[in-house]
Amino acid sequence: MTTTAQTHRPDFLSGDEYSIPTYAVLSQDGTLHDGAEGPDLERDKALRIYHAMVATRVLDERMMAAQRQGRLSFYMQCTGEEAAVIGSAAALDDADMIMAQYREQGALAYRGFSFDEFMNQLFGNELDYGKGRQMPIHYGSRKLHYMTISSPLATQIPQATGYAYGQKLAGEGLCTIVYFGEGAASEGDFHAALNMAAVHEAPVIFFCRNNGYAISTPSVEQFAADGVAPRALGYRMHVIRVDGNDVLAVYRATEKARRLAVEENKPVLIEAMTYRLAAHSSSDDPSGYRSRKEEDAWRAKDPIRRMQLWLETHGWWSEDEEKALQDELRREVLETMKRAEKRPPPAIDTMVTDVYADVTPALQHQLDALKQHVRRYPEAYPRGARSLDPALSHGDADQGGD
Amino acid sequence: MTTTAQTHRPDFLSGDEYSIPTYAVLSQDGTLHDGAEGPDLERDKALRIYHAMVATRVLDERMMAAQRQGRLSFYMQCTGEEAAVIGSAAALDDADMIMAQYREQGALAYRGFSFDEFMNQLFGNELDYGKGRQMPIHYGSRKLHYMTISSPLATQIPQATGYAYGQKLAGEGLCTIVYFGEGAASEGDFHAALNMAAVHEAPVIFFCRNNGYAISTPSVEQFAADGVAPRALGYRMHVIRVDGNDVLAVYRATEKARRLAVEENKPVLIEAMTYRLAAHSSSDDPSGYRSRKEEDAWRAKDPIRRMQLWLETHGWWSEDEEKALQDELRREVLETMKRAEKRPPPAIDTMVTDVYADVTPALQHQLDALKQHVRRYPEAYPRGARSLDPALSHGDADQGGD
Amino acid sequence: MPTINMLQAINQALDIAMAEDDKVLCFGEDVGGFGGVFRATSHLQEKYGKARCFNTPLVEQGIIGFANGLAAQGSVPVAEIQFADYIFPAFDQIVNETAKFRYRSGDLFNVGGLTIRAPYGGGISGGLYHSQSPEAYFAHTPGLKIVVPRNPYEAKGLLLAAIRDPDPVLFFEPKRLYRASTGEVPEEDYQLPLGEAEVTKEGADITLLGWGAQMEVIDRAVEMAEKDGVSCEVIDLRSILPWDEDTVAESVLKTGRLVITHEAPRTGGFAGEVAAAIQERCFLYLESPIQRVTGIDTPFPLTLEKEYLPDHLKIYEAIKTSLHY
Amino acid sequence: MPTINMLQAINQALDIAMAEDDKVLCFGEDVGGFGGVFRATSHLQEKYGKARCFNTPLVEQGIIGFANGLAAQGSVPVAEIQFADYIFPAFDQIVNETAKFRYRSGDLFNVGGLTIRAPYGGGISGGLYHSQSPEAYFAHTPGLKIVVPRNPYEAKGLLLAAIRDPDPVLFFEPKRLYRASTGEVPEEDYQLPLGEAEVTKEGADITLLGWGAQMEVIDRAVEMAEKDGVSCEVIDLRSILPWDEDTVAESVLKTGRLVITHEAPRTGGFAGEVAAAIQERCFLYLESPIQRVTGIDTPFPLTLEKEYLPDHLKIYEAIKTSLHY
Ligand SMILES: Cc1ncc(C[n+]2csc(CCOP(=O)(O)OP(=O)(O)O)c2C)c(N)n1
Ligand SMILES: Cc1ncc(C[n+]2csc(CCOP(=O)(O)OP(=O)(O)O)c2C)c(N)n1
Ligand SMILES: [Mg+2]
Ligand SMILES: [Mg+2]
Repeated sequence: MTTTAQTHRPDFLSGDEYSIPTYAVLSQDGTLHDGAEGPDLERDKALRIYHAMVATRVLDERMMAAQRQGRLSFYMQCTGEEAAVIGSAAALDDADMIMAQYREQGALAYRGFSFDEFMNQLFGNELDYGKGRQMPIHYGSRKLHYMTISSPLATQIPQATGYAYGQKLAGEGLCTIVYFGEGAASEGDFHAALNMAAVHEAPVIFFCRNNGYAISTPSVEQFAADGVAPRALGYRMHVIRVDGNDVLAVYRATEKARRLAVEENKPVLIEAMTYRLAAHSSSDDPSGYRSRKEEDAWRAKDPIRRMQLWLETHGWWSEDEEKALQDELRREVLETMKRAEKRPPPAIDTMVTDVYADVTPALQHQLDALKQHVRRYPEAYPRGARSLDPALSHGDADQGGD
Repeated sequence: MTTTAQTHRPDFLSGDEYSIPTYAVLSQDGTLHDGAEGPDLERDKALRIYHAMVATRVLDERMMAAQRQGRLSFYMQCTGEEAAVIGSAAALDDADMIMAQYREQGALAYRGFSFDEFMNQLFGNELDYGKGRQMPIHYGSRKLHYMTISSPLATQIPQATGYAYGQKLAGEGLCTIVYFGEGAASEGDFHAALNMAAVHEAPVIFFCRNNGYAISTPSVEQFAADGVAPRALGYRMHVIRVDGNDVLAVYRATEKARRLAVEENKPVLIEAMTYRLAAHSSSDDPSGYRSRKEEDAWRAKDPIRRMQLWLETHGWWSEDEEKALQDELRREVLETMKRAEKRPPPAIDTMVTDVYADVTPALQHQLDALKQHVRRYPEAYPRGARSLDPALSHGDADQGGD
Repeated sequence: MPTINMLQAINQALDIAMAEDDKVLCFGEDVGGFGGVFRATSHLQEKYGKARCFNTPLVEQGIIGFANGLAAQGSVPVAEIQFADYIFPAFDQIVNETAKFRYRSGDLFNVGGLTIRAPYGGGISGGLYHSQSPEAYFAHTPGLKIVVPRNPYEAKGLLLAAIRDPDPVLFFEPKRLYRASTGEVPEEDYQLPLGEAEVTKEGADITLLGWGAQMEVIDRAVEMAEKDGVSCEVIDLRSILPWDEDTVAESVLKTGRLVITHEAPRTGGFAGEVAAAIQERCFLYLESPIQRVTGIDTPFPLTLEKEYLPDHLKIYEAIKTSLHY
Repeated sequence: MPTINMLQAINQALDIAMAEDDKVLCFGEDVGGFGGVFRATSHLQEKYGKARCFNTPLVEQGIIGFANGLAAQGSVPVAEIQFADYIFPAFDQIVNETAKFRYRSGDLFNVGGLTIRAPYGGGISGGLYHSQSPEAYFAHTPGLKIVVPRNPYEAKGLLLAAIRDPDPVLFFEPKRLYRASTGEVPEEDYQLPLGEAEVTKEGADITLLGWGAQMEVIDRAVEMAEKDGVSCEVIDLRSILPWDEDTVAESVLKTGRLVITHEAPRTGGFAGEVAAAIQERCFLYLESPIQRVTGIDTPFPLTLEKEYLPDHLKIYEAIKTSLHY
């Protein structure tokens, strides 16, 4: 309801009256900003966060290298945004739902998705929970409450509103966090999602990773406004902007946001200011649209290094531990990659399952015809033919771990 | 670009910090509010506006009555919103493009659409520019720069951004105004349109008629925010809220908005606070969702009466003139209605024209088959059969006046 | 059994589903207190509260996005799109999301609980945007089910089945029949099968196939043809996706002739799919080409709507053409 | 004549159109300075300025809404949708607006200047959302034209024709061939006709019909079949809407057999429309059922993409089946 004051002067607002400040706690040298309050992060939790950040970085580097070697068809890195993604995930209950865009593998790593699980998806082998149907990085985990990634941008945002509304009705005290880029926030689905969340009081945290680019498009060509945060004013939604490379600020803000969402059924918008340090994806080359200098300036704000220094100030971490962790993670990545690469693809029967809850007669018919055809030309379809020969076939791809 | 200050406290904005005031000039008794500046409206223009307002009211009343009598299949009234619609249209250049939702017949009346033209569309007869293809109230006029109405809500909003961008490139100093309801502003197309307009600096005026309802849905169930105006802050767009029943405030605000749009290529959002005094449409009965009392409170703020009193304070209008105008308009409406009702429907050949610029062979074939069928059963298709008999057929429905 | 109209039958189905299962929610534009612009959701908010039956903001892509999320969470949303003509803003959420949710996740997640209701079809002087029959737009989308009832009895039984079905269902309601079609409908709970066509009349000379509001039109044509001594078999397809090829093929193998009718434009309409599949399956048994009696390839008109629609006379002529080929 | 690839041919067409007419604008996600993720719009911003070639915000419904408005105003927008899989958020703007603009206004207004370009199709390990062939979703929409080129020469000539055509055109580009397909292309301006199929190879025994990337697949199958002594006629439909029924019918009247192929799922695919129309028109001349070789009725898979695709072997088998019916 609009119950506003009257004015008798025809003055326009310029749309520029509201500059939303950026909440920051940790400076790059690992100390707190003057006047910033330290977080209530215990050592174990801090290390869990840090491990996930480093693991994500290592995974990303190795897998991008593997992609360059032709071992993997496609890859996308979280590099530079680990604090935003993992700091926020860490502030949640592990049973809260996460609906991510695609660059949030860090949240999954934090929740405990194993390298094997990552690899199985990346290689689309028979152990991939997604049964080899989606491109690399489209992870999902039911047991970790991480919704399977979908490529069409922003579709998950109104879905998150609905999911959270269902959580509210279920009364289990849980919420949903939904991640998206500042580019995806231009989609119509964004508008629908935030407005509906405000109207229907869904316990959802809208977490925008403003990393400056949508592929080649800089944020100045994405919106004229001062970021995404001011949009919250249009929905009467709680909002905060944080330094996205500052894990402590992100953690604290998300913790507070979660309280608003779960205890007061107030949806919240968080805008994390960060930077995509790597290419958009393995198909992209950023040198065509941004300067080395700009990249370097942001590389100097590396969120992992920042946290590392903070941990060191507490005596919770050392260079030796750092080296050991890195070495171990690298080795583990390589080993699991080799394992995953060698695993066979999903059986040909998986081509028609999960379209519907049950395979329809028409689909069964199409599968039968296809199998007959593959049997006629086995050498033309080595992957499909493989599972037709029972001697070669492995167990059930559906096994457990979802 | 986001270049904001830092803060070290995790304070959320509540989304409620910004209450946008309502600009008002004219009070209900026809005098100006204390401290409000009078408009620079000349007598002739004021009377042109007033005539259009009364004509719209009379047309609406008579046509709704005609619908109740079964003479017309459907109708929608502008009643209560004449000041918002006509006050804004009057502040434009007559060559500016108008893209309306459906409840803005007042703007068309102001531009000089004749009752005959209205009637031909309402009855979908052979003189209807739209060739009897759309439901009543889907007017359009090329010569009056009034885009033909389209039922799907909000689609015209991004179209207006594009149209205005084209006007800017053409460099003719024109702009586009796009009208929409506070309900339609919930659509994804709204978000797309405003963001793109801000980024691409299109000379477009987004004019939201916030009339409190979208069919039965009150605005409190449409958005949690204080109206639609605060959304402009999210796009860094100029914005003003006006008393939509105050023709002087609407006129003045739109005049200023046009200057921003045309001279500075700055898109503008105007939110006009008003009320839909009548039913949503002839298919609706508001007694199911709102109180008589609420309606009466708004009826007391009638925008036409308010302007009438203002005109009287200037000595530009009298009760006698009022009565004469009303009588004349009523008579004219009845006469033109009778004329339009009697006119035959468009020829059967119009069924396949305008699908493409030229009738395709396949469509010609379908038309030929249809005509043959209609010839076999002429009594079953009296409208179609009519134009097959050349003796009965009238001139060209395409004639002039577009 | 009480005689009720189709809206009442739909309202009963929703009422039964909501009473039985707390997880069932009904929402959409004007669906809440007002009960929907056609009143299909009348009294549900009173009975089940605002949390389970409510108005949404006016944004179809949001309604279905929200519904997808709810369904993924385990709720059973029944979302209304006010007119089928306005379902297109939600096309991406339906075609790229709803339909592919289970498959892309390897069944980790699904939106099987979702039902989308939308009034469709012409004959009500609705012009371009209150008349469309968009079933074929969705029929190209594996993962969706599409259902169209022809009368109150079917509407209630099919809607209850749709709500409980483990897959997402688009439920298109022939709005021309909302009040016009009445019939005896059991008050209690019952379901009719999805994916199964129904032979509503047996005959020997020719098969007539349709769905929804066209079934009534077929019946009128059949009445005319039978007066000429033609024995007609009539099939209501009921489910457009997955569709019951067996029942149709069986009938055509017997009659050797097939006429298919829908209101939507001919090109790309679902009759094309049926004709393509049946000519393949019944090739040697066909005595004449499969005929399609459909809307013409234009947007839906207003003044000349009668001329546009595939009415009983056009179907009757197609029957004659088929027989005298 | 220089040998270039399809992307270069498309870039040339855009360059020629923009040079010739100030009113031609190119825009879309990453289309500006970067030249598009596939680089189809390379250098156009440098040449024609930021006002005429630019990035848009990431919102497909906005891109097409904006383009509709521009076209109505008299500009000639060429809007890019980054992948055809992402055209669905714009479905309403295309199907309810673009397609119906001229008709609903009685030709007072039209968006005939609009061309929408989108890379489509599989075979690039793209999975569900970088592989779709959505032409059939649009083929049910009177008012749209739909064009699909098969090689660089066709791409340039058809795109120039599309941009200048007085009707809105959806131009689907087979992205698998962007760099893989090369050929001689005149540097100068030329157009190829919309709405006309092309017989790319004459033959007597059977007709093979496809469009876009499938033409290359058909050619491989034909090579195999001809080794068996089968004389194949090959037709590239080129325009899906309006489609050239006459050319196809003429061929089938001669050969008596037809195999149609597309990558999209079978049910509701455009092959169904063609089969339905041709069985009606060529009924007495058909020697065997019209066959469809298509994707199966599932979302587009990744790991088993090869198995999913209607490749030359499947087409070859269909030819044999048709001949030995
Ligand atoms: C609906 C849709 N349109 C376009 C794309 C292609 N696309 C993939 S990622 C991307 C850019 C996204 O930018 P942003 O949201 O800022 O996320 P970031 O990559 O920066 O994390 C685009 C255009 C898509 N996946 N979906
Ligand atoms: C896309 C779409 N969805 C739904 C409708 C049905 N509909 C017509 S008018 C209306 C309400 C519009 O409310 P508002 O925008 O506030 O305008 P008002 O009628 O109050 O002037 C609805 C839901 C439609 N025409 N288009
Ligand atoms: Mg980004
Ligand atoms: Mg309203």
